[in-house]
Amino acid sequence: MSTTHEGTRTHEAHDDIPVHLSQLEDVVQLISPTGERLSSPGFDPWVDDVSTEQLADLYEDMVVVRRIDTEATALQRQGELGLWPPLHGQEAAQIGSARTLRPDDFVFSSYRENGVAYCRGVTFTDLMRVWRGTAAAGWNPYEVGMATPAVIIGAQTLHATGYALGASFDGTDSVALAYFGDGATSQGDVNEAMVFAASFQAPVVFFCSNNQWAISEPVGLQSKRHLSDRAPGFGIPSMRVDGNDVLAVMAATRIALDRARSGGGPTFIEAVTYRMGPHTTSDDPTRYRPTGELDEWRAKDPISRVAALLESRGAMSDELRSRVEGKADAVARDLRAGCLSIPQPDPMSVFDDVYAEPHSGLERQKGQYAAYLASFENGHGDGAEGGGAS
Amino acid sequence: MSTTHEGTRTHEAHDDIPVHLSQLEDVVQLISPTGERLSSPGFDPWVDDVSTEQLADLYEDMVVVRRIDTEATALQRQGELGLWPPLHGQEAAQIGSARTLRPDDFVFSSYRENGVAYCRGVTFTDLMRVWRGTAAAGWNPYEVGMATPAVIIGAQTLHATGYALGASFDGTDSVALAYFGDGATSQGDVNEAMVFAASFQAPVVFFCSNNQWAISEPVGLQSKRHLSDRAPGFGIPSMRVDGNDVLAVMAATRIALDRARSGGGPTFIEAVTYRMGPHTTSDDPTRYRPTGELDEWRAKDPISRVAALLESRGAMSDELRSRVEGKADAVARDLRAGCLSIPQPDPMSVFDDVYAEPHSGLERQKGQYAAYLASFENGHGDGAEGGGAS
Amino acid sequence: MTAFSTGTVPAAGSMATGSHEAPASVPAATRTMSLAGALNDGLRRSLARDDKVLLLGEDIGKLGGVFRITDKLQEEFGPRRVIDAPLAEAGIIGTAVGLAIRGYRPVCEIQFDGFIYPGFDQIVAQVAKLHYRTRGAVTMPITIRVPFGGGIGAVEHHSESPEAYFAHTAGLRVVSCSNPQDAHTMIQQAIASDDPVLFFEPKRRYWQKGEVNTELGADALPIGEARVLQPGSDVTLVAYGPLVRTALDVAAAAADDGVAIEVIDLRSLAPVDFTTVESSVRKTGRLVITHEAAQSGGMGAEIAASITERCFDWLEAAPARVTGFDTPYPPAALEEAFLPDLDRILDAVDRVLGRRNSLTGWEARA
Amino acid sequence: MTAFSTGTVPAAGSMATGSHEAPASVPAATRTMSLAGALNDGLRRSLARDDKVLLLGEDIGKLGGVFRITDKLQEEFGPRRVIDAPLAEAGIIGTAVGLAIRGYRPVCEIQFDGFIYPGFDQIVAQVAKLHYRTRGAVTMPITIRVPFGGGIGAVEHHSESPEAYFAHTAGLRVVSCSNPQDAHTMIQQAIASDDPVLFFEPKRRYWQKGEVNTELGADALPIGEARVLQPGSDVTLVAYGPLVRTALDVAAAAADDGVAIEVIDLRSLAPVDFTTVESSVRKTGRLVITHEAAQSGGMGAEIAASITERCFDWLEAAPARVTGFDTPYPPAALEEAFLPDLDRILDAVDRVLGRRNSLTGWEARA
Ligand SMILES: Cc1ncc(C[n+]2csc(CCOP(=O)(O)OP(=O)(O)O)c2C)c(N)n1
Ligand SMILES: Cc1ncc(C[n+]2csc(CCOP(=O)(O)OP(=O)(O)O)c2C)c(N)n1
Ligand SMILES: [Mg+2]
Ligand SMILES: [Mg+2]
Repeated sequence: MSTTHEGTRTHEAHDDIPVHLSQLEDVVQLISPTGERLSSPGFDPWVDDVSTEQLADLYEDMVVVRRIDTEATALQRQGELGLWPPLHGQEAAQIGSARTLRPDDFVFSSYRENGVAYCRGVTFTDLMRVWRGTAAAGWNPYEVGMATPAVIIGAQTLHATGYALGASFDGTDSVALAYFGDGATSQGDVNEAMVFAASFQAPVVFFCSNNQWAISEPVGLQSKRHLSDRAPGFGIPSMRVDGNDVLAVMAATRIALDRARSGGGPTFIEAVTYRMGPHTTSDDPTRYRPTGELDEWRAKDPISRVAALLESRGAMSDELRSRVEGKADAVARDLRAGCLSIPQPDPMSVFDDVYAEPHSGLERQKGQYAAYLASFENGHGDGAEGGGAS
Repeated sequence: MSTTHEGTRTHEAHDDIPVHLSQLEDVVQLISPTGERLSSPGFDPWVDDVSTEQLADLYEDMVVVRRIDTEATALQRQGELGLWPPLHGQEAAQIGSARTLRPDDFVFSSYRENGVAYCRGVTFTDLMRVWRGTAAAGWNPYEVGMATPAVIIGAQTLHATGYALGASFDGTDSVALAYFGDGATSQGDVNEAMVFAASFQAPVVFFCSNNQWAISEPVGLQSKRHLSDRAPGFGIPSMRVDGNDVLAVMAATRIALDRARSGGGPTFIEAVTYRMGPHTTSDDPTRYRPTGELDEWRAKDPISRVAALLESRGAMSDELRSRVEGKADAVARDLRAGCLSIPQPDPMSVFDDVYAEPHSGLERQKGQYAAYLASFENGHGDGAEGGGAS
Repeated sequence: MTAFSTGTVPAAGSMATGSHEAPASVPAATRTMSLAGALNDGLRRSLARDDKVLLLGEDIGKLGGVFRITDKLQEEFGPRRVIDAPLAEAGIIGTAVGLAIRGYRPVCEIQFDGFIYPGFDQIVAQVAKLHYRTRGAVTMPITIRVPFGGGIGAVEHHSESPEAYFAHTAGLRVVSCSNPQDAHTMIQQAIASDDPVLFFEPKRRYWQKGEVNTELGADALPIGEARVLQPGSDVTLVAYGPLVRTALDVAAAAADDGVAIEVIDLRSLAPVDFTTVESSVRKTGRLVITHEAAQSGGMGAEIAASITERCFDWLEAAPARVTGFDTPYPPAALEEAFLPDLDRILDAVDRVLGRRNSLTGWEARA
Repeated sequence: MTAFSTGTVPAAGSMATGSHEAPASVPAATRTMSLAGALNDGLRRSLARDDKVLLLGEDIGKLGGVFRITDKLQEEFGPRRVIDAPLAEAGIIGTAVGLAIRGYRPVCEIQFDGFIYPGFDQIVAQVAKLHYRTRGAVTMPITIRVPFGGGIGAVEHHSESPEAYFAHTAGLRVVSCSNPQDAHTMIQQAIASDDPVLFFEPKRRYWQKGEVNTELGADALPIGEARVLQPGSDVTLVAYGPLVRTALDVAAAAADDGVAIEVIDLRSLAPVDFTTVESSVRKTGRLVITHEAAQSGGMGAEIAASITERCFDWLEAAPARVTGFDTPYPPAALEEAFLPDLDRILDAVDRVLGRRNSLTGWEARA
């Protein structure tokens, strides 16, 4: 195979992506991977009020959503779900941010924020609908303050901006929080969302879960700079935090929410974390993940460091352990039961909810299809094998 | 009229746009508005070689393209052109950048870079075709190293990135230069172009002519920060120069070209200038332009400052003046003649060049239309008034 | 649909067989308006009626839009109701989606037809699908106004007819007005609809004048219904937007020739009011459809196919389409060749009537 | 079109009336391949044949694409020929436009049908129009590969059929392959074409196997032509992409019932090879068209309308369409209801045959 571009001087192959971008540098960290409480003057005050009990609750949440992940993955392997996008490794990023929100805030997420959905109070049945393939989305956004997840990468960031604008028009101090991945930052929509949010000073928080990968593409292919470096050029202040550190995430989110609530406009948060599982249950990361990378990040596990911190505070009791285990077991049971309880939709429901108001064209198709289905009962079904006279 | 959002605390009306953004601050300037040669250590070396004679040539170019603008506007007023987008005020930005390019570089522009087209050697006839409404584009891009202008705002920035990538693959040191406006920076395409250019380290220069307005929208509506602040977050170095200063523009463009040629990847240049005319001949800027703004910018005219600098160097002779006037007069004559010489296209040519290879569907439509036209000669034309038996 | 009634007015039926000009007896609230002016007044009324209505677009504020459709509305309602947006169509539509989720009824202006494509994803993947996706929990009462069509001598991207893309997209409603009265009522109906509406405005008819009953409220013809503008027994001629006026001219010319054309202003392109077209074609047995958009896969294809399904036994000839060619919209000097006009439509009328000299001969030769 | 011939092979004619499985006498260069494998091999040959061919897309490098269509190609040709692009479809298409202007022949992969819309503007306003805009000076030999259609139990946006949008866009060519042999030759033909080609791959047939003559060069059926897969005199059944296999099943079932169906694999959606469809319908007098895309404004509308124009006097019944409904693509549990299948197509066959029990009765009642 000959190519014409041997000796090209400017183009560099992708494997020269600066390694430092996949490392935890330049990040705010309040809990070290080994569980030490580090201090960071700008951030500490925002989590001073987090008591050891509350830390234990956060620990519980993280264990629970990891268990949700494990159970859903198992359900997928057992053929009960069509697909599951694991959040394994991103528990601190999801719990630390979602637990700082008020019920009247509104979340706009991607498909991966199932831990956030748990925090918002989405039922297990609703959580499973999409992945079981029975509905395009699981829950009523208004009941939980969380939009149905966007599959089109980045689209939800503009929705969050619009929602935030509306909330400010309404004179409330509700905030919209948009979750998206590192890969999403390359999409026009996400950049336009920053333009609009800055222009309108909309009370929106852009929460980027930089889990190092967009399916098989490393973050260095999307950006040569830290993703948090992007926002200031749009006029949006940003923070880069250890996304595996639940307190750092919490502090950053609180700073951003406070700014938004008090009229300071949008903030961008890059939570540096790691997708420890496959992109989805359909993915095989061994095709692209460098050896050793997973182990490296296992050492930075978001849950074990909180456990260690609790331990160091003498709060990691058997009682806590068993409470958390019990809760996780119960959740797993409820999740499975919720999943299996989801009924198959009626075929005729394929026509439901396309429009809010009657639509003559669709009504006609619906009528035709109903007549067609009914015709099977009238013996038309074997028309195929010779039901009618020609 | 009652509204629900009285008392909203976060949303600020657009009239609070920071005024400084429309001012010439934080810019590199090598010639002051009054014609002084200012020094700027990082930029001076890049224009040290520009002799007084060359400065006079640049002066000539600017006068000529302003005359092109005046003549084309007149042609439009006289009904000879359908539309004209004046470049009045942006002469230094266009000449200073375009005159630094090599023939083997490639320009990707918007509709307003008619001065650039002049520098690239586009004939006057070709320059006028689009605006006379006889063709979708005027010239063969490969003959002049300039793509046909993009009307879809920002689309050309991605084309420039792709072209630059191809040029680097080919082992050349040709550079692609993309012109676009301040308004264009809000489009997803322009931001994606920065993502791709940075990721591929493509030899492309992003040249943003910040003329303060996108039709009626002031630049402050698009961005709360200097536009040049945007690029670094994408990993692209940027410069902000006085776009009415032909030497500053030239220096910045040379720096960017040199970086691109030597494998340093993309650069973003914000040329701060002003659209002294309407958006196009269809526009009425008095509906939105603050009083005084035009006068303020007249004082920063790009041509008069070069004239003053030449004057101070004793080079503004009567001979130069009359040479330049003569050239401008000749160009205006040629432009008008070129414009008026453009033939009306044959109706059947509406089918030309849709595809590069034969297309059965279009061939059929073409045949039908030819038969239809021919039918008028056969008396079908009065079918309307009763030509055929029913 | 939110309440939309501001007074009693002549029954819609009285419009149904009238021309697109004023009905014979002019009611009290009737004023002469251009189509552009009617849209402006319709928008003003929608803004006044419902605080949740917002306008969002490029240059719609101080400038009043490049066609002045939003003229003076920012002055009247303030910059929070009539919002100049940054220059990005996906941004405009996506922001409108978020506003709609929050309970607003955004009206987006796309400056020209050819600039809607950067917003295409947000329209077809979000606006069109959110009600379905959320199983009815979220409505998308978004109106997307698009000045469309050619005939104004413009440069590229300023004369396109992209309606078929949206009519093929489930979840959207697509309409087009053809006269000041409809412009006035339909824009208000579109904004009041809980479904997203692509609202195509025939830009070359913006300055066409007509009588407008400004109080036509609940009695107005529903937005989804076609209108028989002129009855006729020989041929059904279906048009919408800019070509409705041309279609009426065709009918007048044909009448001189003894051919009675029934002219239908389609008004709604999704859904199409096939009931009205069907009953006309069952009467005439002949159908001609005209639009500016390219022929292949245009609205004409759907109408021809559906009417053939519904009226096969009534048809005397294959439905004929008179459309733009399957080319990009040409430069101004060629738009006369490109655009369907009186002669080309009359030629198709001849064809469905089986007359000599029509393109039927060509078809047979092909 | 750049030269594309690597050897002499059986005349295309021998394929024209065969099934989509291997022809009876298997030539030397024939191998059993999946449709996915055939595409992979076709891409490999295109890369090897012409240095200007580049692949550009998300996850196409090390991963080989989510469907592994580009498996091992980056390893073989290097990261400058097989390029993982940042996650942005407009960026991918727009970059390809620039590469094409520079003389390259980019092949873009869109990961799933539903992700093409962010690139829509670059496709319809740039890729489709640049040759016209530049009066032929610039060619756009870009191939845009799109795995499309449903039936794989996927989540939203992963099962769509957006082909009609592109078939309505002047300047583009649109094709779809239905079997490994066509996948292998058509992808190479598309890449060799100087026009932009939207290349729709029937993702639920990726793993369908068949015999592939890998040396079918200049003798292959031209990319713009339809193929009669099975002759028949009673009804013409037109399908493309994923439903071709279903159509063959329909023909087999109908044959048992004494009905001879002529199955046409359309292959090219823009332009449509109406000559082939027309001569079939003039023989059978009856036409059924099937596709997964929504009915309104889908390919079926254009085919029904055009064939009615061309074959009005030959038609015994209105052309029937069996399509997806005018709804968003539904969740997996409902796709069986949504997708045209054997029974629904047979029902339409009954309808055009005027049989009792078919929906003809319903139509009359409606
Ligand atoms: C517009 C669009 N293009 C492509 C895809 C296919 N896709 C799904 S997830 C994904 C990667 C997203 O990466 P990132 O944003 O980092 O989020 P993560 O999956 O890592 O959470 C891609 C390319 C999509 N869903 N939408
Ligand atoms: C996608 C798109 N949207 C809208 C327009 C309409 N339009 C034409 S020029 C223009 C303003 C452009 O402003 P800017 O980028 O600052 O360039 P300038 O005209 O000032 O040179 C707009 C909105 C367009 N051409 N393309
Ligand atoms: Mg990621
Ligand atoms: Mg500008």
